[in-house]
Amino acid sequence: MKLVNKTNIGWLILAIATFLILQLAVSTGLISAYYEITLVTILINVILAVGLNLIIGFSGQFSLGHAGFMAIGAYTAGIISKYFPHYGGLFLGIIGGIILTSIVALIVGVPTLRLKGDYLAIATLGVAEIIRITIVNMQNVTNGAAGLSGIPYLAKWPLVYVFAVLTVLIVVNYTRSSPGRATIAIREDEIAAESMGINTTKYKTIAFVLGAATAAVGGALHASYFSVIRPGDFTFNKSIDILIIVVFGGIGSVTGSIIAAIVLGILNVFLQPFGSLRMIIYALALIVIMIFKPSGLLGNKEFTISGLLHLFGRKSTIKEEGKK
Amino acid sequence: MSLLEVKKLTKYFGGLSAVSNVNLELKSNELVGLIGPNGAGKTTLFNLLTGVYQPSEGTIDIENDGKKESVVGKKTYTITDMGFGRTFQNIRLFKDLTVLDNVLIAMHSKSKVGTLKSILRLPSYYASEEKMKQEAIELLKIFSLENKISELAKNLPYGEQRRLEIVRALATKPKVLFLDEPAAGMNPQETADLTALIRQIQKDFKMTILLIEHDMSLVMNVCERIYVLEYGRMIAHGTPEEIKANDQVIKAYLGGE
Amino acid sequence: MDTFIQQMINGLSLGSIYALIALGYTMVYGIIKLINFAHGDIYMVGAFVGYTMINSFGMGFFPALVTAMALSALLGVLIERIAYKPLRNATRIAVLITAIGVSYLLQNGMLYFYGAGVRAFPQVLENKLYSVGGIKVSQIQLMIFGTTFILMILLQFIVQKTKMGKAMRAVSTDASAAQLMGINVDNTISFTFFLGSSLAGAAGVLVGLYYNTIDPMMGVAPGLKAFVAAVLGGIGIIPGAMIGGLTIGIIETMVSAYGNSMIRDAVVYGILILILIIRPAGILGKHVKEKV
Amino acid sequence: GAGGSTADGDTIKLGAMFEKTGPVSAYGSAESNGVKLAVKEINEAGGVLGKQLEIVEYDTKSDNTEATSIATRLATEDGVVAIVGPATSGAVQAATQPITRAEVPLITPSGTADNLTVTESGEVQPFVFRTSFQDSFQGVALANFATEHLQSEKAVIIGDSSSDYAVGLTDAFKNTYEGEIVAEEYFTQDDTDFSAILTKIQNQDFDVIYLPAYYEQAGLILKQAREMGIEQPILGGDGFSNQALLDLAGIENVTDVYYSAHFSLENEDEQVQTFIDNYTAEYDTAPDAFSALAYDAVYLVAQALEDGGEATPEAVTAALESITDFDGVTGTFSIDENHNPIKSTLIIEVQEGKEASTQEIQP
Amino acid sequence: MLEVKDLSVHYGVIEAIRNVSFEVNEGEIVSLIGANGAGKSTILKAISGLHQPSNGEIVYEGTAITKETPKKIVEKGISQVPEGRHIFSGMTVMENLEMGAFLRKDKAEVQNDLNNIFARFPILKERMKQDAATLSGGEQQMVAMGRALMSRPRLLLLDEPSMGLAPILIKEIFHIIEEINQTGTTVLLIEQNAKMALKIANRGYVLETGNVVQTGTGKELLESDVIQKAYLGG
Ligand SMILES: Nc1ncnc2c1ncn2[C@@H]1O[C@H](COP(=O)(O)OP(=O)(O)OP(=O)(O)O)[C@@H](O)[C@H]1O
Ligand SMILES: Nc1ncnc2c1ncn2[C@@H]1O[C@H](COP(=O)(O)OP(=O)(O)OP(=O)(O)O)[C@@H](O)[C@H]1O
Ligand SMILES: [Mg+2]
Ligand SMILES: [Mg+2]
Repeated sequence: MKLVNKTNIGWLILAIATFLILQLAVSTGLISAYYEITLVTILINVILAVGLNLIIGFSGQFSLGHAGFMAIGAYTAGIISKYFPHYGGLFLGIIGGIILTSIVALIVGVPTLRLKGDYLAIATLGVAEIIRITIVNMQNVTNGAAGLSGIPYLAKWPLVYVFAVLTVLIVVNYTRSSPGRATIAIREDEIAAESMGINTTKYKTIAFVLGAATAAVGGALHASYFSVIRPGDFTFNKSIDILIIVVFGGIGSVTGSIIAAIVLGILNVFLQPFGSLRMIIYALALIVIMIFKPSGLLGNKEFTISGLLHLFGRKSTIKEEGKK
Repeated sequence: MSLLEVKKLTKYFGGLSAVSNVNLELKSNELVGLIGPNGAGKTTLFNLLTGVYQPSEGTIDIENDGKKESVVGKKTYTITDMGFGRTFQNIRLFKDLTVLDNVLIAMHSKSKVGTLKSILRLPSYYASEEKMKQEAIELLKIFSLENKISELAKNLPYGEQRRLEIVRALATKPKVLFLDEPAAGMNPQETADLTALIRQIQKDFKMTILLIEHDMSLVMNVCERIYVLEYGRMIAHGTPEEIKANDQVIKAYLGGE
Repeated sequence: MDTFIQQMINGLSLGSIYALIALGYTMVYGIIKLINFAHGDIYMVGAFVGYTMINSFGMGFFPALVTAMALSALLGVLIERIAYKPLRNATRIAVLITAIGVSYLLQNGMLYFYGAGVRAFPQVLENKLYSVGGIKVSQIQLMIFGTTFILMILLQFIVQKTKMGKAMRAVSTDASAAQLMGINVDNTISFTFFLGSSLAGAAGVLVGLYYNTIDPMMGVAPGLKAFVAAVLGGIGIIPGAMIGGLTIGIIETMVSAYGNSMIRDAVVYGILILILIIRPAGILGKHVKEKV
Repeated sequence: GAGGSTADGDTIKLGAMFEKTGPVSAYGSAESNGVKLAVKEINEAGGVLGKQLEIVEYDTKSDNTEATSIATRLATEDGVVAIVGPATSGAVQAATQPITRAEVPLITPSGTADNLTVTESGEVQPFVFRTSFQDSFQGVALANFATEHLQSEKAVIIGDSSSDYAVGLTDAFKNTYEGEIVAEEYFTQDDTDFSAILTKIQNQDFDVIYLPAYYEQAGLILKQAREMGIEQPILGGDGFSNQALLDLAGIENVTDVYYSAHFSLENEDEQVQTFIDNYTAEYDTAPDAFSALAYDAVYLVAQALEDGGEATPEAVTAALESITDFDGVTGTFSIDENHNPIKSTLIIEVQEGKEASTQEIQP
Repeated sequence: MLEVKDLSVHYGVIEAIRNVSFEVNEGEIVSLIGANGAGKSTILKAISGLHQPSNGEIVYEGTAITKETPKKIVEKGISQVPEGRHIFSGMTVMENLEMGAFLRKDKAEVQNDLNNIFARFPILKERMKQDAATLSGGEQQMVAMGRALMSRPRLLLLDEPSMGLAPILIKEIFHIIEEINQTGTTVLLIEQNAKMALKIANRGYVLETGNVVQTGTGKELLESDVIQKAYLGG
């Protein structure tokens, strides 16, 4: 009925247009090998951040364990695609990663999601650490601390782009649906949500598992694109990196996460030449940005095309007033 | 048989018995008041009925298709599904969401929209979404909130927030509606409007309502029967006239003129 | 049996280090509900101040300790004023990110100025070893345990009984109502940071001395452990931080001693999660159901 | 690509990528220092091929994804003739694919995993070289030393489970050691308290402790073990090779300690002494194995430039493959067909903090 | 005693009140009434220094306190019972009451006042050791009232003190307000329950969307038609 409505078409065109522009830029060499890495890093970060935003921003559950789920996805895809070094193997790996991660997320989610706030944060942090240590110890399968190398490079950037778009689509569709609203209600007021007939455990778990599954996708693509993974890539710091993107973009704003991933990706390019000073600059930037924009770039609002028009409209009126 | 039957309900908080040995009964399509001094246990009773707290002792049964079902031990959302709707003494709207979303959320559990269907955006999803929206707007119209559907709940004036709470509770399609001090913080004029509204919804929705309120102009006007709690115990029960004349109630609650 | 007792002592002394850091952590945490990720780094700065005072200024141990506490306290207050105060009305998670920023800044600032290498902390106190029937305890171990215990009692007293402590608690639950009581919210929060950071500074010097090693990243792991300990004991509960810290120390030691040291951290986190599932508000936390 | 374009400029660009911040920044920073010193010396001596060397350096934040990005940037954007770094095996692996695609050689000073230069399937990575010996060589050498010189029959392994370096050394040792391994204990990089595992092994019967670890933890373990009264000899790898080991452990505790090393501060060799003096003058601290290996890596590139006669990555790669008898501070070596240096290791015995003897073990 | 001149307060870009002026004389009970959102609570916040006004002046006993910190204002003897109670959760009833006397140094007198409050609200004595967060709504209101009295204010600002109270207690509260007033405390009272408020008030001001629209003695206002219709429910 409304499958072909204006908004959907608008976003579809935007997604395809972006792809074509990127394609053009890559084929003309405008995006060199180096900027392609930046592009892919941004796209993977989009996948990871949007997934984490679903957990933190929409269901309101404070998870610090995203890196753990990412690791499961990365290792599953890495191992399987080393066995079957072709696209079939990669997809098998991604699907395997999603399934495995979802199972783990379900097992840990059901008992821990009744914890509140920072207690949940600690529990999820613990889960991620347990996952990582398990990987270190499964020497035969995962090659332990030395990690896997020589993973076939199959996830070329267009594939990563497609997955990023799919992830965003799934998360946005979910959040803008009745179950999604139920999930958001839990964030707003758990007791009231329950009194409205919402099975809070169920929807918290759905958001958690869905978020974890997207982390697995991000991890799998990471493994395939970079060819090398080690347990050390999936520490607490990685979870923090993703959390920073989510908060920086605006908690509960999918477009915010996308923009933040892009901004931070580009910032990184600019900061690289600063050597060891760069982390100092980055830290200062983080502090200053949060002080001046504590709710993130977009707050909990979404960037919309109509909103953009509105913004320009308003700006021009301000100008006119200024003239008077 | 009555719609709701509460027997020997007791709740301890540590050594304090906030509700003790309470019996209460609601029939279909009744409007009943629950009054009592501050701290008497009225809100606690609501919390027990809706599964927010678990009773220490006693039974709570609801009639469902001619069968008696116990709600004790059930989760709040199950109890809501079984037909108990409520509002909160301290307003608990989803503050950062729009008025419409507040109502839609309350309709979710009865709408049975699946997660997968929503993600895949099948055509049937759009149909059910549209239907829910229409229903929600219908409800909001009754409370004259239809012009505010895209306002954030927190930006509504106090009185409208109270009304939205009631709409939200109604959206869960309850058999019994528990209202906890709906007129608190309203001025006499607003209270009078609310009184009319409560009467109307009870008539239109053929609903059973249990009402906690300290504003006697509201309680005495709309309630057919009134229960009085004091120190967790039911000290009186009767028509508004009987209650107004009850010495014990006057002494503990109403105060002499 | 002897080994068991020795391991118990090992666990207690490791745990009391976690506890020592966790005390300041949990207090700040309890008052302004901020996971102050920079706490571990203030601890690191404290250690470096102590190091510099002894090495470059030839101070004795106690003057160095006091200087480290004072400078750390000052640093804590400064951080609060500059980085956290503008975010009083922001979401907790936004402040958390700022705290991470401060943490990165301290780490990398020290890295920049002091270099990344480890330094040996000057061994200014003679470390006597007491040995009773084959069981060994060192003087510094006793000192750390004692300090932790005394500080816990002192902090608990300050927070529960003194006027400042009551002001701190009032600010933590409702800052605007606290203002109506005549409490200066800014000063109270600054005081909280002053106290918490001075404890971190003391911990830095003591632990630096005990393990004889300091480096700019030394705060990261204990900071995280202290956070875990604070949560495990019950957020904001001062004796909880002590119990949480000791619990983690003992579990870690026991897993290494009687299990597999390879999976030590996994077991620690596993037990932690189990404890939280059984006691969702931490060991000492009361799971108060919100009054509806 | 843009790789070879520097030949026309007035300087020759040399890429450097190190872990200068983050968890392993101590090693990366030391290597960065070694590189800078070498380049300074070379330039003061007139440069290479008549041109000055220019370092283009980035920090990998101890993050492997960042390493990929930076390796690509150096190889494709900055037009360097060769890259020196990074310090850890993981980062080297992360950098391998981009530099291979861009065909720019990379010389890692301390990436020791066996599979860096030769893949698991036995193919040589055409553009990856190193100046350090590999884990297997060192582990084997240490295992043999334990049996032959220490006459040990029962060993305890205390390893760093979070570092692949330690894992590599452990594996090689376990595969070679002829005696019995009575216990294996592990810690992680963040640990400072080792009392639990030390108390545990104290009651066991063994005659050597094999300690594959970096000096930060090794120093603390030495201290804690000796203070606890564990007196058996302790055997470690080149990770011990830093002055800080003595400071951390306390001189009296570094007794009966043996470790394999690339170079010794006591080495009388003039070249080594000059290096030590210059390094100390520049950075106010004695060099360690990391800085020495990185220093050699730069001189290796310089020699390859001279040998190849052309400042292009192709020429440098080709020249690197055929370098023989390179005379560095970490020994004289040639590069073999697997891109590894053929060099001997020194096993240094330390008593009371002093080098008591050194022994050279040939590969 | 208190003079509010041309007060305007903004929340961001929203103007909550505009050019409001009124005064409270020593010993009076003055009542502010007005519909929801009229800006009554905002005025109290401005007086207590919790929210800086964008324009206008607040003069207390001859000196301007417009820019003073809340602490200074409390020290000068102005105390507030805020809307929505704002009791300190996690602290016992007793500790909450003690917080009211935060700035006082006269320990014996404080103890005395504490006893007076327990005498007024006996239920609080029973709940002395209970976490104030778990009190019923009405009990919390009593704590908030008691807490404000513990500072021995000279000017007491009350924001809807009867909200959520049982009828008998409402009477009691108004009785207490009168009593407090008689013992020398000046009272500025905000109430939805305009009828009762105006009954005990010497004077009253009617606020409508940020403006004072009517003023007079309590009695005059009670009898005025407009007021009858709009605020007293006919
Ligand atoms: N979670 C709890 N823990 C401890 N005591 C509680 C808890 N909830 C309620 N109480 C106590 O139970 C008693 C009844 O409280 P309740 O909120 O039910 O009163 P109420 O009748 O609704 O009063 P009001 O009219 O003032 O809202 C009060 O004395 C309160 O202190
Ligand atoms: N913190 C705030 N941020 C933005 N707007 C606010 C804030 N507080 C109050 N307002 C707005 O200022 C106006 C006046 O609010 P105020 O609370 O002073 O009204 P009131 O007369 O006390 O109403 P009530 O009878 O509901 O207590 C209202 O429109 C309200 O929405
Ligand atoms: Mg109540
Ligand atoms: Mg108000």
